[in-house]
Amino acid sequence: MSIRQTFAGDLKVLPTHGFGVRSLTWWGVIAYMLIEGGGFALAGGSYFYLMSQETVWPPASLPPALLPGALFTLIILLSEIPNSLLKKAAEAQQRDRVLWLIVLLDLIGLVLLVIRGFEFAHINVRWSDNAYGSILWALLLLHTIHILTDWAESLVLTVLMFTGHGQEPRRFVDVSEDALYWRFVWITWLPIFALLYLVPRLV
Amino acid sequence: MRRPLSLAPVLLLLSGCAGVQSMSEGAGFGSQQFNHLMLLFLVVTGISYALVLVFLTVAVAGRRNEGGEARLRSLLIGWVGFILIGLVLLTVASFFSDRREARAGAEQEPLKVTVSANQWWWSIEYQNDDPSRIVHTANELHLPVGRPVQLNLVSGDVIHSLWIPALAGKQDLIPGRENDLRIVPTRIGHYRGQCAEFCGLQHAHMAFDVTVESPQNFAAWYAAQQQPAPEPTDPRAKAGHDWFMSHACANCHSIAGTPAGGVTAPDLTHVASRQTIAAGTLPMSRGNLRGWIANPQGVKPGAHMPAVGMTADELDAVASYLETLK
Amino acid sequence: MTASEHPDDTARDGPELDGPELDRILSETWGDKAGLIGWLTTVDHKRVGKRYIVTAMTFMLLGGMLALIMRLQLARPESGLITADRYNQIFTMHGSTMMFLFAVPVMEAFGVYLVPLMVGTRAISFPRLNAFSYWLYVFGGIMLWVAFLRDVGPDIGWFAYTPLSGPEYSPGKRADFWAQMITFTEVAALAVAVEIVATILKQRAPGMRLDRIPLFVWGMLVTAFMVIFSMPAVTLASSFLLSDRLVGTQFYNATEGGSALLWQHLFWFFGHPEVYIIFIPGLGFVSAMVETFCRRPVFAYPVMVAALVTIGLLAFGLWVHHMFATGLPRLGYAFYTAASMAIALPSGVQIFCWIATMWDSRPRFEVPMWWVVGFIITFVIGGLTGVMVASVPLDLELHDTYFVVAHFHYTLIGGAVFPLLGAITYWFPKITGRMMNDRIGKLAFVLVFAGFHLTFMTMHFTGLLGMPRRVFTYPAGLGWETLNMTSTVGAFVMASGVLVFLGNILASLRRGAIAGDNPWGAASLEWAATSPPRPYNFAHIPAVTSSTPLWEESLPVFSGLRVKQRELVLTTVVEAVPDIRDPSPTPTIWPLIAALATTGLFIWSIFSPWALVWGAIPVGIALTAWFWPKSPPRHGREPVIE
Amino acid sequence: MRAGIVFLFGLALLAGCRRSDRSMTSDPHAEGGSGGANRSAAQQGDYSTSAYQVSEGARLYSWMNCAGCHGPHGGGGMGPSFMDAEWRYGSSMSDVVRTIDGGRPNGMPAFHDRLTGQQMWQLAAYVRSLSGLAPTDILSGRAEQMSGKAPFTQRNPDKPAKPGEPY
Repeated sequence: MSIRQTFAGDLKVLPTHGFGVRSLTWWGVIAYMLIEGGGFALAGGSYFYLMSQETVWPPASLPPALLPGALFTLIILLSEIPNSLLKKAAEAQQRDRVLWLIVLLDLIGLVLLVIRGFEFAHINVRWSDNAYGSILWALLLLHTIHILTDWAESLVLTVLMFTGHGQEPRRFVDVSEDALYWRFVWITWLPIFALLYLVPRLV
Repeated sequence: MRRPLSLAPVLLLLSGCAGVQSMSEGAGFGSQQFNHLMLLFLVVTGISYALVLVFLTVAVAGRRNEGGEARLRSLLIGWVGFILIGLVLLTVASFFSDRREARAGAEQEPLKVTVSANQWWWSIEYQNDDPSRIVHTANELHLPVGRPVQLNLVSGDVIHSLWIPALAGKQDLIPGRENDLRIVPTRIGHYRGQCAEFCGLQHAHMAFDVTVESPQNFAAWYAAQQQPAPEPTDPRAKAGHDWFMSHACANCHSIAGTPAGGVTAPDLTHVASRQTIAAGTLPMSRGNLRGWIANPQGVKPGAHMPAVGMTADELDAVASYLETLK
Repeated sequence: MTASEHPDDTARDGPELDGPELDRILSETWGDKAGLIGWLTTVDHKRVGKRYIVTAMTFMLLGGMLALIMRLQLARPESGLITADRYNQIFTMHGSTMMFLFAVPVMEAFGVYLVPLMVGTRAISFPRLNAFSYWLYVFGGIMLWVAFLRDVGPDIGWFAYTPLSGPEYSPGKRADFWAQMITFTEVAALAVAVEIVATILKQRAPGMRLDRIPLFVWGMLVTAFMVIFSMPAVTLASSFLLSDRLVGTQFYNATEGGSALLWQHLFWFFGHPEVYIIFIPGLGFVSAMVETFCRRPVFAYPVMVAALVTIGLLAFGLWVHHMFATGLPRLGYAFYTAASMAIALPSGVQIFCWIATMWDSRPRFEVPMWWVVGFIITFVIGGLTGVMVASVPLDLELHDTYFVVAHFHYTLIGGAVFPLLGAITYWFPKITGRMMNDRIGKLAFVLVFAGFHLTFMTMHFTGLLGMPRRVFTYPAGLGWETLNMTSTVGAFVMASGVLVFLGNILASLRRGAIAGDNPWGAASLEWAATSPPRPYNFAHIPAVTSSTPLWEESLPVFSGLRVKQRELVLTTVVEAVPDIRDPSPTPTIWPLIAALATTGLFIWSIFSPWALVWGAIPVGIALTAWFWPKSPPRHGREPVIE
Repeated sequence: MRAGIVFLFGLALLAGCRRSDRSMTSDPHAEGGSGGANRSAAQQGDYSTSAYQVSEGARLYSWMNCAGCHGPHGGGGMGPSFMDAEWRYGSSMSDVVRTIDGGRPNGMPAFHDRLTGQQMWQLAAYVRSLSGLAPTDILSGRAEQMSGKAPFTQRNPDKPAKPGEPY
């Protein structure tokens, strides 16, 4: 006893791509931001919990050297300028502006990864020294994984944009969402920077 | 509190809920609080459950609803009101019961005992201002009736949980933390406690005996526990003493008044006076003592007591020496 | 952008292309290759959903067998049937299998299968990610069980408190396999949660406003968000444990600034929402079945949705009631007592609304409704004992005893498995096209119901008599003997009921009565599709004018989607107005290869930290190949995802 | 599906094999004499490659206060260090058991009657694992005690804090 069907409209005229909340992958990126954001928040919570266990913070070691961390933060904040331009260009589907901006961002990503190497070198504590060292390495490693995965994704997208596939509108949606995810990467860096570099000095 | 009231909850009667390790035994202030609060909870939740069953029976087999949505809505509001009142009542009751238990026997000077849990046995130390009067024992707890006891709980390895259901609630022993548990025993008798947090291979065999006795008996027991081990007179026991001191046993166990001074295993100064051995696993008897010493891995596989190779008569000598350590 | 003239792009469904001709073209577009290749490369949410359900039910049977072995060991005091080490592995595997390999996956599997059908779309939102998540989940389950059969199974309990699960007191790789299994199942569950959120928010049938979404779909949405917010906690905790055990970090080492309670906080922040993740879909099943068999929408729909959301939010605020005995400040406990008690309100309201729906209509008591009534009778007891263990003074006695074992079996089996067995009976016709046998179904219910209560009601008293949890044996003379024997007998009665249910499924697969599209006369969209649904679900995208579309006179549909390429319609979040024609990914082998690479990385990282560096390369390659377009650029053509 | 199972089965077989079995029941008959130093090769393997036996050895190392002379993690002190490859009296399992059992000149006490044979073998397995003579996958990541790292003040006297750093 299947129900009688009546035609009530035609979808033929609808567009085949959309930016922002209209795009399905945007919601996927937002959901993963919630997951990873939740993970960072809990890692931050663990940081404060471990801090409450100690009488002196940092216990028995120097806080991480300020220079690499501050340099990293400065550059990643500045990277938002080309990042916003890239997002606008992608949403305006201006292919040549997108091409050089995305290459610029890949280079910035490379520079940031090098600086991150110096941060690891000057963290002044081993992960196995104490819980302070462990949570510091965990926070820095978690964020580095995010930079690496986003950088690798941008590289793949850059190569794709240079091929013929780069003309399809859906690729511009991908670029815009990749820029959005980069914004998430540096936003989550700010509290981690505070936990790693400022809290041990202020408390 | 008279005994029958604590048995009042009908549900518990089915199991004849008395027992040395039963929560509703009511032999301690905590357990009595548990009985009263559990009774209140059973009443409130019982009423709620009855209401649900009645409503379900009517909905399944009774007359259909004529009052339409409006009647359902008013019933829903009534039901929400009932749940709210019930929850508030239970929350407040449990809060006050918790405070009453925390303040129980606050006016008396509590007996201070440090309990250190290790993988699969309890080290118990009766604190005293005069260090020479500190009593070390293991796997047993003697308490004077009516006097609160402050158990200072520390763990030597993993998380354990000290729990004497007949007296009071449990409290975990967590490495790196010092917890404390306050018990006010109210009735003389023998009870049994057991580790309640999974702690490895022999978690099931990590119990201890609790004896609540009159203050006079407790004082007598306490005095006896302070005496060092008597020198064995019987030749067989003497041979056992010599063998004990010259072999692996003295390395881990300690017996006051003898060169044996190991701290990584239970103190055996008055082992024969205890009701059970191997942390509540076997009742104390000649046969059990021999069986345990000969092959501990057979009784508690994975326990840290190794099988010390000894011939039959060495075993008999050591066992008879231990039996003199009343 | 000029519209493409290519015939593949212009062929659209509609009045002129309908019936068997349309079915042939769409089946070819949405179908899979034949045989094993098709089986390994499919991204059809129905095929992946079915195999998810079958795998999860297999793990339930395995977990159930372990439970029977435990009951045999505990039937008599001081029984020497199995050694302590083996028993510890068995109860840990029973808990871990039931919680991580059966309960969460089977609820998400039903979501994967049913949500796209119930919201009226042709595919789940990220179908390739869906296939990847299944492979990762099954490889994780196999890894744990192979380790268990190799005597390297975890022996630390399903919540693995440190320092017992730490490097010093759990030698060897047992705890590592457990912690890595968490990583497998958690990545899989998060992936499915993301798909379910995106499908429900963006792919609802035109007209399915927020107040016309079926209650089961609301349940899956709340569950998905709970998975998204709770699973990172257990990921963090198990990763910290793995690094403690492998490279010597000090997270849980009390002497070096760490804390054993950090593990408990992180784990239970996930642990309690997890049990609600397991039981909220159960509430969704009950709402769907009650609506159909009472032939009436569930009473007070907005109150039901509010109750679901409230349970979802409250679940994050009461995890410390698992830690009442750890010596945290007493005032903090009072807050958690109140929060734990408060969750009884939304549950109580939902119970009322279901019973009111039954009372306000003439319910037909088919087998699924037997399970619903069984659910109400059993779950309410579980909820009430939950109120008892929410109170600190009671919990200090009841915690870690068989009373708590009885409580969580009442809420999990009563609250989730009973509705699940009802849901299997209810949706079996839709999934397989055949009805399950009525009499065998009722027999199975009676056996499971009787066996369950015989087993677990008894455990309340075993707990009150002081029997602690997780003991591989107990001394005689404490009054526990008859109670434990009763529980063992009950366990075997319940197991026989489950076997009868399984037999009913296997028999009905071939000899069950042919079920039409809507054998129960239900109202939700999945019953508008055929039984079993075609690969493309709906010939034309259905539209919705009320919360019970199939009880209206006619079903409005929208035409105009491409038929030669995979395409579905995206609608706006609140009003579900058609917005975009979105291409849907085609079948591919890459999710399987990516899952194999990820499995290699996870298992290798149990033995060496360098796995994260070198193991990540094959995973990166597989993911790039998965994403990379497989055919030359389509200038000016309609987009596709290969 | 089948390919997945076979792949995983092989992988697990490779890793799991005998690392984790827990032969709790000691073999009393091997006691007596020189602490059971003359065990068969098979029995020796049971101890030196079993994570459980090595962890029991670690427990005995702290209980018998070996750390007093040999340092918290065998780092060396009055007694020789176990971290290096230099073994004055031989590094095979039975050599180490013989050392524990009979003691050695200038300071090593004889544990002949103070430890059972099984304990000596467990201790030997742990001591050898400290110097990397045991398969790495049976070692534990860390112990539940202090990690034995020198506090900051003594850690690197030759590297003074850089100017401008607050500490």
